[in-house]
Amino acid sequence: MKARYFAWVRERVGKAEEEIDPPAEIVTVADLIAWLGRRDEGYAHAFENPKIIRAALDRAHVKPEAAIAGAREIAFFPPMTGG
Amino acid sequence: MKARYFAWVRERVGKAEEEIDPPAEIVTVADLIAWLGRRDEGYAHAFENPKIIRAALDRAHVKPEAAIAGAREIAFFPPMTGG
Amino acid sequence: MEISVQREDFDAAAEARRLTQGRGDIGAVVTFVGLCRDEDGQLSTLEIEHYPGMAEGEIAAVAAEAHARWPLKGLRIIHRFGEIGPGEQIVMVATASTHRGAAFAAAEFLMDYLKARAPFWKRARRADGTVEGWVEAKETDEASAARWSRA
Amino acid sequence: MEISVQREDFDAAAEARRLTQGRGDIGAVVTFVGLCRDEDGQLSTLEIEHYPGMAEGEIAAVAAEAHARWPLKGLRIIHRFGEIGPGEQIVMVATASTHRGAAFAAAEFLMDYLKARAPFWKRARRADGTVEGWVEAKETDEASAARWSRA
Repeated sequence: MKARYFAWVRERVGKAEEEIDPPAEIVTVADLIAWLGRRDEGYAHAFENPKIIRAALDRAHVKPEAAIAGAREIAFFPPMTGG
Repeated sequence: MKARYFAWVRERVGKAEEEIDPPAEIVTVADLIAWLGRRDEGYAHAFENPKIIRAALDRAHVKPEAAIAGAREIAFFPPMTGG
Repeated sequence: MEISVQREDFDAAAEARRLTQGRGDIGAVVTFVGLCRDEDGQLSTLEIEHYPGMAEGEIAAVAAEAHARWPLKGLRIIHRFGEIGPGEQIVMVATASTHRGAAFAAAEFLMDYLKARAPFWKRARRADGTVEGWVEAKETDEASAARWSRA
Repeated sequence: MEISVQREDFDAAAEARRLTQGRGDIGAVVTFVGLCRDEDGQLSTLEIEHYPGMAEGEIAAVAAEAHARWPLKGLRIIHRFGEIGPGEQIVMVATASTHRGAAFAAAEFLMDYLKARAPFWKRARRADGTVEGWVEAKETDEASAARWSRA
């Protein structure tokens, strides 16, 4: 699946998007955040506080408990500050 | 004092303004409405339902209990429909 | 100039723009424009009568109250009188503030209070030439104004 | 066209006018414009990042919700991204309805929901050249959106 990062999540991870292939035991969005956070220092910094990370599956907001199975695109970003 | 009439109060009374000189026993706005209502058919029609008549003393909204003493101008009109 | 009571039409956009021109401290502008509806083609013109002097005074009092309640950076109110055709503008209120909450609340307050306090009366002339009665005040307007009263 | 997510500035007045043009059934138009504040001269530009595709989708969902809740005769939303200078427009929402209550409520709802749901992020560049951190979301914005939830 494609992972996309925005705002300071993007800056800390060091890229705007990438293909990821999480193992089968990564079931939920929260699992994926924890898995990504173990990748390297940048990811660890980006995902150090999972509570403030927002996620979207195929461009719809989802909660940490949401299952990622079947999604083609997952995005991670800070709370929105538009408007 | 000058009396001014607006909207359908003006139409029923038949004039936009006039000088009035109510007797001393006419103390409040409500007294004045009752007194004017006894003048002729037009006034009676204008003031037949005192509850829906609004009044202003010297261009400030007042209640029926307000004393008219000292006022230079009193206006009578229906509930406002501006905006 | 904050308040105008006038016969002429107005440029609501230019008025709203004037509130922010050359300023960097405004984050939110809310503009309300009230228009004359054609009542499904039945309406020819709306005649708006007003009480000169008192109308300006009451609108000024309402504006002062809005300034006292919200941190406004600017405010503009225009209310027309005379003959107004279907689709034409009747009234505008524009409010400017740092944040949107104050701008929205003040604009809505101003409209509710204008309806309840400003001495204007509307009468409809129908497309078939007959004059309709005076527009009746709505109880909902009284209620809208009442919700701003402080306990 | 109800919704635009664009880099270019917009003419809020022309957009609002377009909602009423040639119509006699609209009694109220509310226009909100959100502007970039200069933060007492400290701000050079605001950079707005967005999630293309999702931004349009979320705004469309918010607009659909507004149509479902209020009897709107028209609606227009524009949100910019990219570099925005002090005093420039960032966002606009315009709502048209028969009566003012619906137009006001829908406009405020749209802004609250845009803030809470549309994927945009702001970063400030200071006049002295340094880049400030990303603007933090305010708890009051969450609260503003939450007050529209139905029980």
